[in-house]
Amino acid sequence: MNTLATIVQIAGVALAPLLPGSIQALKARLQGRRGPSAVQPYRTLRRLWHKSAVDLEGTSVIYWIAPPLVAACMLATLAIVPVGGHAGPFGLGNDALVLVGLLALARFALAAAAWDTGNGFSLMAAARDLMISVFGEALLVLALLLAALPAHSTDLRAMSVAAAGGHIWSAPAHWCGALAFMLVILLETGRQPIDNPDTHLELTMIHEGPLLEYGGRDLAFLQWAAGARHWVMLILGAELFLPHWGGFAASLGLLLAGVTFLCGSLALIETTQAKLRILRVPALLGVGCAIALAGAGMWVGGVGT
Amino acid sequence: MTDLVPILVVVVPALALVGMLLVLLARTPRQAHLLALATAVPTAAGALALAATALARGGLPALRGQWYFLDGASGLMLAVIAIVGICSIAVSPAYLRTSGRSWSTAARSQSLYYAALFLFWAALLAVPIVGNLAAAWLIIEATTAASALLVAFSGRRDALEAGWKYLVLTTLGLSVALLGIIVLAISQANLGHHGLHALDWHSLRAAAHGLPRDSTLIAFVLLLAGLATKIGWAPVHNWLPDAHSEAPAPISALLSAALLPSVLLVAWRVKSILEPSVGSATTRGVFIAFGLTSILVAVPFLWRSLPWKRLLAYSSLEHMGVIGLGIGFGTPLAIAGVVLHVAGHALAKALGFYAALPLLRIDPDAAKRAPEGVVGDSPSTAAAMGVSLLTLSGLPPSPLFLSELLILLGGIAAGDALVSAIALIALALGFLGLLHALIEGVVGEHARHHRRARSRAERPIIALTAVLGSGLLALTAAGLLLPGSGFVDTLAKGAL
Amino acid sequence: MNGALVDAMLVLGLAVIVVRRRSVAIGLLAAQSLALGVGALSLTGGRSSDSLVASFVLLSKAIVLPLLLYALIRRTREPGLVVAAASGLVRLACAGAVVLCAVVLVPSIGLGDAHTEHAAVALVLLGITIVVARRPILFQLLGLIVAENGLSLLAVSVPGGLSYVIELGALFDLALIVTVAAAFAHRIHTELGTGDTELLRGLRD
Amino acid sequence: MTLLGAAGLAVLTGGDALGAAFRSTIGPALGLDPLSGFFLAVLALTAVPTLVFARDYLPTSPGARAVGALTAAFLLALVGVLAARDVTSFLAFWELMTLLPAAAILVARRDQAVRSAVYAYLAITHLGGAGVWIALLALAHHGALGDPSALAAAGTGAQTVVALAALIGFGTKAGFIPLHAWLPRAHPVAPAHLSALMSGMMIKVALYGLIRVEFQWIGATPRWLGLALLAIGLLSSLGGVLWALVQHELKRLLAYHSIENVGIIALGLGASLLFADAGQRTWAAIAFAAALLHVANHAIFKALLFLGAGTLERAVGGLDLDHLGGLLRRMPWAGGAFLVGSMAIAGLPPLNGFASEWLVLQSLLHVALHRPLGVALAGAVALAGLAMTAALALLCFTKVVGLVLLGPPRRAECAQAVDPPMGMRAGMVALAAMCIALGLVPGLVVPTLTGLAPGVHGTVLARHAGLVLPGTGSFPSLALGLALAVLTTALIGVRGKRRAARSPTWVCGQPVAGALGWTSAGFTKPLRLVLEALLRPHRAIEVERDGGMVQSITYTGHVPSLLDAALYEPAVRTGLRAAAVARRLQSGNVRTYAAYLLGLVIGLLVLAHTGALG
Repeated sequence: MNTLATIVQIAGVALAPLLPGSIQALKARLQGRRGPSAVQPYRTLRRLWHKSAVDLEGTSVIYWIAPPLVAACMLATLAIVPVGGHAGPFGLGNDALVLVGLLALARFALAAAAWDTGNGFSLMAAARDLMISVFGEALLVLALLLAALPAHSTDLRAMSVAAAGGHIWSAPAHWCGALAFMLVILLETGRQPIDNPDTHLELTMIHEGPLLEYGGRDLAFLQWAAGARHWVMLILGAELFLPHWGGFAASLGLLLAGVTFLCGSLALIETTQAKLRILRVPALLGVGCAIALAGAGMWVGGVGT
Repeated sequence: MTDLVPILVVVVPALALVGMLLVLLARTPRQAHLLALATAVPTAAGALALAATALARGGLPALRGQWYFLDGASGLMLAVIAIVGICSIAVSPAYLRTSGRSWSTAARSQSLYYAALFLFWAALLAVPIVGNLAAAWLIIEATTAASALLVAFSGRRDALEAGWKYLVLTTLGLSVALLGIIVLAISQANLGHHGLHALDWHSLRAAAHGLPRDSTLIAFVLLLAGLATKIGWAPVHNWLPDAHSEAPAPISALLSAALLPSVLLVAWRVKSILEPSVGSATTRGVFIAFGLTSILVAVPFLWRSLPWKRLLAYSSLEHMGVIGLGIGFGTPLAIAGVVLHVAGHALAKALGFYAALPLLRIDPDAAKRAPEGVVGDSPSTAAAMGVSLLTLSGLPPSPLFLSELLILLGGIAAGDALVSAIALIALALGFLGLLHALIEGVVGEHARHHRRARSRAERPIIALTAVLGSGLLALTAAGLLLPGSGFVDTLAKGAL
Repeated sequence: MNGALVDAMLVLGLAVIVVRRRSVAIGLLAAQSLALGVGALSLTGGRSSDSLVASFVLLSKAIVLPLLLYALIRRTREPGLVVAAASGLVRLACAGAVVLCAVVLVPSIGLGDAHTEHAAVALVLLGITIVVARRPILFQLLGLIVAENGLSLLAVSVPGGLSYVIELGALFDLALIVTVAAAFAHRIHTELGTGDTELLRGLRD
Repeated sequence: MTLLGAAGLAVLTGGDALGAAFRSTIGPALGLDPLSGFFLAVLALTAVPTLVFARDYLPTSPGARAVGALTAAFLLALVGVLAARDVTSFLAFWELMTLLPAAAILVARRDQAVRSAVYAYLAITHLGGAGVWIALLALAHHGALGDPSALAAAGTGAQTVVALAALIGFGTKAGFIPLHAWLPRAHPVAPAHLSALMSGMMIKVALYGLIRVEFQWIGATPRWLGLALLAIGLLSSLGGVLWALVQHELKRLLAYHSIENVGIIALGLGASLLFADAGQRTWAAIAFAAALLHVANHAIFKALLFLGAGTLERAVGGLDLDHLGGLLRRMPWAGGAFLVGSMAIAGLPPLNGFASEWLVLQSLLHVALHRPLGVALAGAVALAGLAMTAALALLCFTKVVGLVLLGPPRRAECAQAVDPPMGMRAGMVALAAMCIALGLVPGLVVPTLTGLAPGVHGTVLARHAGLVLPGTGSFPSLALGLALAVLTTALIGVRGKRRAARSPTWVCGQPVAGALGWTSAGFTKPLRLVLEALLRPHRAIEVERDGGMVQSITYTGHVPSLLDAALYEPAVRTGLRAAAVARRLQSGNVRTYAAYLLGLVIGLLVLAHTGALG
C-alpha cells in the first residue's frame, strides 16, 4: 500500500491546483454566481507557462532563485506529508517540525525576493505575512503538539494513526486541536477572514503581494506553490483532525471526503465571514494558542482519556 | 644568622636614629639626601637580613630575647617596612624639589623632613620586633609625633588641618589603648607579675589562662578600640583619608603601607595572647566586625570621583578591613591570605603614592580634583597608576586576587560563609569606584590643560613600576606556596 | 589614693569642660595635675623608689606643661571668645553622663578601690568629651592632657606601681605629643588668626 | 590555537580525560575532559577563521599591535577557563577573560561612548561575577569540584545557594535577561574580530561554567532549576529577538541576537534537567546535546555575522541599517557568506541553525508530552515561545538581508563597495562552509554530544548523517538539503532562459526614487503596532511648513530598552544617592570624629557589660 500512497503523493503535484480552483467555484456557487470552473487554475498556469518571465533592474540572485526554491520547498513538503497514514520512500522523513522549517524557508525566499525588488507593495505584504506568521507558527506548533500527544511522536504517520478511530473524540483536547488547526489552515491558505485571495488592491494583499513583480513561469511556480500549500494543509487537517478508521483504502476514501469537506467549509467561511482588520489577526491567533494550550493541559491532566 | 639577631634587632633601629642625627648635620639639601641614602641602605639591609632570618625559620618557634620578639609576622612586616622605607627615601628629593613653602627655610626644612622621616622609620622598624606590649605602645605613640609633623610638612592650611586631626584622634585613641594596657598590668600585678616584663608578649601569653575574664575583656576592648584608631578601622578611620591625601607622597606611602599594618600586627598579637582568657568567639567577633565595617564604609567613598591620593587612602581603609577580616577568620587559609595581602597591598599602595609625584608635576590641580586621562600626558605615570589600581582591585595576576580568594575561602572554612559573601559583594561594589578611576582617570581623555612630562623626569617612576610590578608578580608566585606551609600554620595557631 | 584628691581631679576635669577663658582652664588643669602629683607622692610611702621618681616627674610636669600652654596663649591672641559649641550646662550634662557611663559600665578591674578605677576611666573618657565639646584648639589640647592625667592616676595606683619605665615613657611620649600639638596650635593660629577648629573643615567628602 | 582545537577534538572523541582531574585545592592545575574538549574544539573552530580574518583586518586599525596581543591573551584566558581544574586558576582566568577584551577595546578606541560602554560592561559582569565566586568558593570548601556527591552531602541548603549563585554569576556573563544589560553595550563598540570572539565564545564559556556547576557539581539537580532555566530561556530568547528587531544599528542588533540564542541554549538545558528529573536518560541526553549543538552553531554563525559586520563597516563606513543595501551584487564573497550566516541564525533548513533549533523544539515538545501537568504546560509554553522566537528571528534577518544585501544601494559608498582582501574573505567563507556542513550532517556530531551528558556512558544514539531520534519522524538533513538543491536546479532548468527586457520595479508608474525605499522601521511597523503595549516605542514627526507648503518631514523613532529604564537606572540612582548620604560620615569636623571614638568606646563597654561579647 506504500506504493499506492506514493502514487497519491505524486498525484498531489498535479492535483494541488485543483483545490483552490474548486474552492473558488464552490464559493461562487454559494454566492449565487456562475464563477470560473474548478480547473481554472490549470488554465492560468498554461497561460503563464507560455509568457516570458519579467527581469527587474538592480535585482540579484535572490530574485532569480526565489520562485524555483519556493516550489522546491513545497515539493519537499508534499513528499513529507503522508496520505492515509502511509508515505512513499522519499527518504525525507515524515517529521512535523521539519514541515514547519520548510514552510519558513519558502516564506523567507518570498520576502527576500520582495526586498530584492524593493517594491513597496510587495514589502508591505511580506512584512504583514511575516508578522502574522510569528503568531501563526506558534499556533501551528501547538496544534501539531496536540496531534502528537496521543501518538507520543512527531512522526506524521504515527500521528495520523493515533488520530484514527472514534475514542479519540472523547478527549476535549482533540476538539481543541481541530479548532486550532482550522485557524492554521485559514492562515496558511490565505483565506478570509485573515487574507483575501481575490483582492486586486495591492494595499490589502498579504500572500499575493510578493508575487506582484513576477511573471511567466516564475509566477506559474508561485501559483502552483500556493495550490500545493492548500493541498498540504488540507491533507494534514483531514489526516490529523478529521475522523478516519479502518484499513488503508477506507482511510484514503475518508481522506478524500475530509478534503472535500474542508474545501466546502473554507468556501462557506469565505462567503459568510468578512475580512478581519490586519491588527486583529494576532488576537485571533492568540485565542487559538490559548485554546491549544488548554487542550494540552486537559490531555496531560487526563481529562477524557 | 640566628646568633646575629640580638645584635641586629638593636642595630637596625639605632642605625635609623643615627641617620636622623646625620641629616640634621647636613648643610645643603643635596648633602642631606646623600647622607639619608647612605644610612638608609645599611638600615634596610639589616632589616631585610632580620626579615630573611625570621621568614627562613618557617614553622619553628619565634626567636625572643629580653627585649625583642621575632616571628614570621615580624619578619614580614620588617621586610615591608624596609622596602617601602628605602623607596620613600629614594623618591623624597622628587617631592622636596616641588614642595612649596614649609615650616622654616627651605634648606633647614629639608633636613628636618629627613630627620622626622628617619625617626618615623626607626619607630616603625622597632614596632614589629619589640617584645613587650607597653614598649610597642610607646613606639607607636612615638610614630604619631613624628608622622604628624611630616603630614603637615608642606605647611599648607589643609595639611595643618589633616595633621591636627591625625594628632588629636590617634592620641586620644592611643590613650584609650594605654588604659587597656594598664588594666592588663593591674591584673598581672594581682597575679604577682610585677614590673615591665609582666607585659612581655610571652609572659602575657603564659599568664593568659590565669587572667580574670572580666577585666581582661575590658582591657581587650579598650586596646582594640584604641588601636583601631591608629589602624584606621571604621568608624574611627576619619583621620586616614585626610592625612594620606595631605601628607607628602613618600610619607603617605609609609603611612599606608607600613604604619597601618604594623599597628594591625600589634592588635593581632593582642588578640592571640588574650584569646585564651577572653574566648576566641569574642576576639574573632570583634575583628570580623571591625573588618566588615571598614569594607562597607569604604564603598560609598570609593564611588565618589576622588583626588588620586584620597582614593588610595580609602582603598587603604578597605584593605585594612580585608586584613582584619582575615585575622578574624583565623583559619590557616585566611592567615595565608593575610600574609600575602599585607605584602601585596604594601607594594601596590606604595607604587600608587609614588605615582602621585609625577602626576602632581604634570597636573598640579590633581591634588584637589580627580585625575583625567593621564595616559595622554605621561604614559609611564599612567602605567604606574594602572598597575597599582589593578592590583588594589584584586584582579589576577595580582597577589591581592589570590589573597582575597584565600581569605574568603578561609572565611567559609571558618563557618562564616555569610560574612564572606557580604565582604565579597562589598569588594565588588568597591571595585566599581576603582574601575571608574582607572577608566576615566588613567585612560580617559583630559579636558584640562596639562604640562607634558619630560622624558627624563619619567625615569624614576618607570624604574619603580618595573621593580615593584615584578615584585608583585613574584609575590603571586610565592603566594601559591603559602597555604599549608608550616610558616602559616604557626601563625594561624597564634603561637607567640 | 586619697578619695578626696580623686574627686577633686574629677571635678577639675568637669570644670575644664565648662569654663570659657583659656587661662582659667589652664589653671584648672595645673591644679588637677598638682593633685595627681600629690596623690602619687602620698602613695610612695613604703614602695620602691620608682614610684617616687614617677611622682616627682608628675609634679614637675604639673608645673611645666601649664607654663608651656600659658606661653602658647600669650603668643596666640584670640580676637574674641570662640563661639561655644553648646551652652555650659549642656556640656556639663554631657560630661556628667559620660562619667556616669564609666561608673556604671566598668567592672572591677582588680585595683583595690573601685573609686579610683572609675575616676581614672572617667577622666580618660572626659578627655575625649572635652575634645568633642570644645571648639577652641587649646581646649582640645587640654582634653589630651586630662585623659593623660587619668591614665597616670590609674598607673600610679597599681599595686607595686607600674614599672617606671612605662610611666616615664608614657610621660615622655605625651609630653612630646603635647609640644608637637602646641606647635601645631601655634601654626594654626598664625594660619587662621583664631584657634577655632570649626574653621578646620576644609577636608571632607 | 589549531593545536589546542585538535587536542580538544581528540579528547572529545577519545572521551577520556586528559591532564589533571578536578580538585578543590588552591594549587593551580590544568587538564581537559570531553566537555572542555568540546568547548575547546568550538573555540578553535571559531577562533582560527577569526584570526585569519584579523590578519588582514587589524593592520589598518589604530593600536593594531597591542590589540593583536590582547586578543591572543584573551584567547589564552578562554582556553584557561576551559582547562582550569582548580578554583584558583578557574577564577583567575575567569577574571582575565572579563578584563582583557575590555582592555583591547579601550586600546582600539577611547572616546566617551566607548568608555562608558566598557565601564558598564566591566561593572555589571564583575558584580555578577560575585555569584561565580560565591558558588565556586562554596564548592571548593565542600570539596565538590568534580565530586557531585560532596555537595549533596552538604545538604539542600548549600545546594540551593550554589545553584542560585552560579545561575546569577554565569548568567550575567552569558547575557540572560534580565542580567544582559552590558551585552548590547559592549559588543558593538569592540573591533569586529573581538566582537566575534566575545559574542561567539566568551558567553559560551560562561555557559560552560553554568553546565559544570548545575549539571555536574551540585549533585542531584532540583526540579525548580529546570523550570527556572526554561523561564529564563523563554524570557531571553523572546526578549532578545524582540529588541533585536527594533534596532537600527547592525552590531547592536547582532548583540541582542546573542541574547536570543543564549536563551535557546538555556531552553535546551532546562529541558534536559527536567528529563533527568523525570528519569528519562535518553531524552535528557538528547536535550543536552541539542543545547551543545546550538552552542557550537551559534558560536560559528555569530562569529561569521560579526566578521561580516566588520567587513561591511570597513567597506561602506557606518552600519546604520537604513543606509546600506545592494551589497550582495557588489561584494559577492562577503555578502554571500553574510547571507548564509543570516539564514543559519534565522533557523532555516538545511543550515546548522535549523538542525539545533529542531532538536531543541523536539526536546521541548517531548517535555510537554509527559506528566506532571505543570512541567508539561511549561514545556508547551516554551515550545510555542520558541516557535515565535524562530519566526521573529526570520522576520528580523529577512529585514537585515534585505536592507544590507539586497535592493538598490541606499548610499553612495555602497555603490562603490568591493570585496575585502583575501584573509578577511577566507575567514568568513570558512565559517560559512561550517554553517552549511553542520547543517547537512549534524547527525555525525550529535551522538558524541549526547555522550557528554551527565550520567550517560557511551552514546544513546546511532550515528547517521541526519538526525534520527526516537519519537520523531526523523530529520534526514543531508537528503533534504540535496533534495532542495536538486529540485531547485531542476526547476530553474525547466524555467528556461526566456526573459523580457529589463524593466524598473512597479511603483504605480512613478519613477523609482530612493525616498520610496522601504526602511527598517517600516518593515517592522506591523509588529511594533501589534506589540505597542510591550515595546513602548517613541516616535516624533516634524513637519516643516512654509506658507502652507510642506517643505520637509523628518521622522525619528526608537524603542527604549524596557529593563534599563525599569531596573538598572533606578537601582543606580538610589545607590548613588545612598552613597552620598553615607558620605556625610566624613563631616570634616574633628569634634564629630572624636565623638565617634567616644561612641565606639562606650558602645564596646556596653557590649562587654551586657555580656553580648560572650
